[in-house]
Amino acid sequence: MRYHTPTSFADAAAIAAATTGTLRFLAGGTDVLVQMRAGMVQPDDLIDLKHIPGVDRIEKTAEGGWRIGIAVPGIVLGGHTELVRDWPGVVEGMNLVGSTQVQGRATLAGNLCNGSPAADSVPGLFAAGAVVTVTGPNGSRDIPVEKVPAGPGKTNLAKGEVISSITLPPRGKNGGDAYLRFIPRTEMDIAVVGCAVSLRLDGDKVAEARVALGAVAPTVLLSEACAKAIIGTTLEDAALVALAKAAEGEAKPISDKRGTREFRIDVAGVLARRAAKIAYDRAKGTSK
Amino acid sequence: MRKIHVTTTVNGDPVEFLADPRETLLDALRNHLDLTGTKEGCGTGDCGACSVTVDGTLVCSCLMLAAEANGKRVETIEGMAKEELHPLQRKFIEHAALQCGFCTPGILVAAKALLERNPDPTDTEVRYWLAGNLCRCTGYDKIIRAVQDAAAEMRQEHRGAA
Amino acid sequence: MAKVHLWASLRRFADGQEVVEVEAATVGQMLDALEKAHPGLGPAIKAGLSVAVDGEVIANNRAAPVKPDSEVFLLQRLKGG
Amino acid sequence: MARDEVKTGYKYVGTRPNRPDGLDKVTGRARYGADFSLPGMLWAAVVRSPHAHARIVKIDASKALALEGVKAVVTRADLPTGLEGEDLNLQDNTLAGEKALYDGHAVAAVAATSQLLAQDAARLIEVTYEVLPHVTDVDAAMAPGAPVIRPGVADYSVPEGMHGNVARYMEFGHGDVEAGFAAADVVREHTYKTEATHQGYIEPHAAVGQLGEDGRGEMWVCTQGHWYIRRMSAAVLGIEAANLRVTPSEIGGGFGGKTTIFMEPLTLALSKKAGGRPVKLVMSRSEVLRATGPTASASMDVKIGMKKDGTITAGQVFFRMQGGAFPGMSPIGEALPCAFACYDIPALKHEAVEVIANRPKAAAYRAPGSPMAAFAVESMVDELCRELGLDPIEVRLKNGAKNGSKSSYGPVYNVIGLQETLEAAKAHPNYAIPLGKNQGRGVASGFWFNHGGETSVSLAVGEDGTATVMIGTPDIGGSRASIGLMVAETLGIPYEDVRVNVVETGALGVNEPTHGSRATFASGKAAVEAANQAINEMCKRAAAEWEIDAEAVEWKDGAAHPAGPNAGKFPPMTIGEIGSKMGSTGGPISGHHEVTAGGYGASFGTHVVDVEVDPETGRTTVLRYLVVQDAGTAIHPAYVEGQYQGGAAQGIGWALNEEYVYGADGRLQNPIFLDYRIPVASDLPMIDTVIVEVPNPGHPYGVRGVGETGITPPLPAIASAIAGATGARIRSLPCSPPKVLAAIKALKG
Repeated sequence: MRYHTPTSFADAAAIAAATTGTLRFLAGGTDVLVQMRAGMVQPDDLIDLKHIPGVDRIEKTAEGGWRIGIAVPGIVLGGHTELVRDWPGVVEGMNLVGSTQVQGRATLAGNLCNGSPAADSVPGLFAAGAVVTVTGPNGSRDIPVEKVPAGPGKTNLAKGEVISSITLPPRGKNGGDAYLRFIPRTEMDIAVVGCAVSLRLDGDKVAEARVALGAVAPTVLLSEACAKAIIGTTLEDAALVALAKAAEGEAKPISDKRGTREFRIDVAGVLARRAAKIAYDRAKGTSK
Repeated sequence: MRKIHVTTTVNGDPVEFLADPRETLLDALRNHLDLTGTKEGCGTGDCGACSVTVDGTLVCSCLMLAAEANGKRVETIEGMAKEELHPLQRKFIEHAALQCGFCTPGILVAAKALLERNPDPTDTEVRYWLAGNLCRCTGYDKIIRAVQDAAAEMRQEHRGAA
Repeated sequence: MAKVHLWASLRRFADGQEVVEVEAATVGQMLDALEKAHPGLGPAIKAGLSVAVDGEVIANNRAAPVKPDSEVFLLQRLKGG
Repeated sequence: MARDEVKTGYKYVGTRPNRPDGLDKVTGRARYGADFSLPGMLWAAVVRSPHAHARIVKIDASKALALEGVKAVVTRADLPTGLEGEDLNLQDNTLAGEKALYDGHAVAAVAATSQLLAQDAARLIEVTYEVLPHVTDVDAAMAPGAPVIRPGVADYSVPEGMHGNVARYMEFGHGDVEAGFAAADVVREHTYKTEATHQGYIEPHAAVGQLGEDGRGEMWVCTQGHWYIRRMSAAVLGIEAANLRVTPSEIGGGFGGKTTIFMEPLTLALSKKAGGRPVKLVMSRSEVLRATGPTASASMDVKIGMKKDGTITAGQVFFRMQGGAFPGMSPIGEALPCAFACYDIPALKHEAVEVIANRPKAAAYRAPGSPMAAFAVESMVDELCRELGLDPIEVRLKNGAKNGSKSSYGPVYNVIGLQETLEAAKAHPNYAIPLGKNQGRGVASGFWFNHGGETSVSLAVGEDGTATVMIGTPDIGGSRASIGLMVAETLGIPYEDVRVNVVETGALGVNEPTHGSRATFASGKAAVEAANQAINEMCKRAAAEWEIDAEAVEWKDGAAHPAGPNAGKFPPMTIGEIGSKMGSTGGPISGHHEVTAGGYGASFGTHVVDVEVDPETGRTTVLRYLVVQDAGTAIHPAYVEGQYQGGAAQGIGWALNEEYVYGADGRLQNPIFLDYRIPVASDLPMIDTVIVEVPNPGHPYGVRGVGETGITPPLPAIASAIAGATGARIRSLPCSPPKVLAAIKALKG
């Protein structure tokens, strides 16, 4: 295995484009090293992105959003007061990935590129409408985050392409987001179901909403049906019932060692309701 | 396979070694530096027995390549006691917070990192911070008590010093 | 004579008897006498047995004493974790 | 030194001093299995079957051996033939013969100059398999048409006409069960299932072995019993046990799983092939989960009759247990006698079969068999209590075994403490705390026989008046401390003046492992005898010095005293004075004791747990947990509490989330701590403990052994608490959220 430490994304993309064998990028490493250890992947080339200047930074964009470097670990996201104030749901999703130790290494970009439908940080990014900057041999382009995952373990990035930053839009006024997941223990499990809700209020009414479901389909799902169920409502009981029904309808999960199909469908509805209420309260400013 | 020359600091000592690019920091600590106090329980970041700090951040050394440690500051269980035992180490013995002792180095390193960030944690905060450190012997009860007793003593000392 | 209680699925090797009386001063003598009287019990004894003599479980000690009025129960060889 | 409230008036027994190995274990200095290395050492890796059942057609290691730095490959062809019985089972499990019998079964091993190189080489060993039909579930293995995994495996006990996968059969009981059921007001009958779990010690198996051309070898290994490792490894390799010296490392947990061999002999076989270079082999976690440990899975029919006043009139069980692809490994012989051990019931019938399936060779796990049996029987007792509106502790007090009760497995109990644990649980404040919405309380009792076994201990008096004790039972949870306390008490010298060392096979007679809750009981008992022998000798030396009869000398407070009015007036002669002069008074003073220790006393416990269940997700939170258990005498109460808490935590894991999940392909789906979900710190509350002390008359300090009983009650107690919280009874462990939610939904219709 060749271990590369490029100092620019252009160099990283060039190295990646030139490889012929198995290639992996290394950001936090919390997935790649596990796969290597298990013998699932024996990379010929490993490109460590952490030597590229700026990858460990969180910056406010000119528009008032946040640009997050690809090597910013969960523990740093969680410690960033302003970011947490704007996007608590995104951060809490990331902070649910693994243990305290894993939080010292794991990154949003890595969690996204691992391509797991159960990735805890991804529904929050979907709901937030995050934009991903991708750098390849022919330069950089911005794509909506929901265009990245292609299926379990797969992304839509082309050969030689690498995520170079993730940008969250400006939160603006009267907005709130939340992420909830279901796991059998209190910590350390992969999500059996996850749900993120981001919404904006106009008075007591939901004016805008984005709802994302995790672990109920081959990729994280952005659900328009769920969003529709609560837009224009005050999240009264009927709206919550409609939201749960919509989430159950959107969920197309499999049965596996972590949960049955039926269970995942039920819990998708439960989590959608619960996450929406938290997001609503946050938008109202009645909870953190 | 070409090896990588790694220069780093472990428990304050400058060290260098040659690592296979696939070797983890845990492998390097144990097999190149003879620091076997850091344990491997799973190799997948699920048990925390390999906990160390790198530039002050708590990590699983099994989830980091040895090559990534180049130029970093690594702290392991072997560096925890200075002239005297760290209060956590002493309280773990006094409270019988270890049975087999295999998870103990990782838990001590993790608990120390917690108390440096939060000198007065609640039991729940201690439990969630240590959720990535599996212990199969104790049921965690005596571990939580030992961490809290050490924290109380450290707060007392801190006040005494101030 | 010590009374040796056989577990139910052993009885078919001892002419259906539930209790076999044997002359023995030790667990070893008791097992030898049992096998002599009922050769069909040989495989069970060879596979390893624990016994309880007057309430005390003896995992594996042929020298343990058996009294003339002892009540003995045969048990499968016990393992511990 | 803080003293606990004990009735005995001991000076050291019952105190909580620091354990002697504590310092090494908090500083990282303690050396565990993987922490040994030797000059010139090679590393090994194992090739494992990816199939649940397959004929091994061909093994081609040529590509691996062609790698520079690869020194040896071993396959079954390198092991001797002609083994029988359990030795053959052990050999079959060390390396597969004609067939691989489970996913993860070792097929070949390779040694190379580095761990990575050995792993690379293992990937290059090409094994050709012919896949065979498999079965992994215990009930499926008993179904008509199930593939017969090991034809001819049944032993003498199996009657004609049983399924070809049945390896052993057992039946016992007493009284007339049909009459008993007829006399009951309510008779209920259900099937309960428990899935296999793993001991889950955090330290993977590890060994360094060295074996020369002369057939002499050494091994450094993490194990609960190094004499077992020696005997079993020698048998598998066809070498003389006496030529093998085995040194136990510190051990990172065992719980029964490290009482036998798995890959250890491979280090020796590879070493011999590599010209005697030492070979180190450390299992990965997935190897540990796929190929070591687990306990049996069980399917259990239970029928119990109860009168309206709570009197149990009869009980009947039929257990089916699979312990993997090897006969003799399921704990039917323990599960059956444990099933009703907590009760005094006039009519009982027990039956069990051991079933062969394509799973790893089961190993002992903390009170083997007892947790499953308790889940079945204690769950059903709770169901009857709820149906009849009876208090579960009162029903157990009414039917529970007492001194003089005839046990469910035959013999009469002499001195036992079940009733005392029930009374203490009833009186505990936890039992009176009001429950909220979605909350429930579960109660269950549990039992373990405890064990004595082959034990050899020696003790040497030091010239400075200290004592060094050599024991052969590895210290897993503080037994050095408890044995040190008993020796200090016996010799009358400070605890700090007693050193307890766990020594290698060359330094003592044979010892059984630290298993069956026997270390503090049996090594302790032998250490006390060894100390008494040294005391006798010290009294003789004092008598000679004083020129009086040895019988006229008595030992107290660490010194020889003239006893009685005729002995003369001499100032006491301390152990330090005797020790400093022993070279000139007859030579070194030591004591030793060898025994197959009897006199062990059964241990009973009662647990009370409160849970809250999320009715929308089926997730269970343990709110509070109480363990009450009879220790006999708690030598070091902190480590007794630790055993209670640790046992409870393992039982909670088994009840809620731990399980072996096999796919349709017969492969283990969750061989990783991410998905084999043992409790983490945030899952558990503080675990309250009450140590009941009904001293065991068979031990000089009344010890019963405390390690195992604690894992038994949590399985039924948790399921019963969930039933209380939701109305839904889970009869198949684990009570995982999908199962609980489905049961809640089924209730709602």
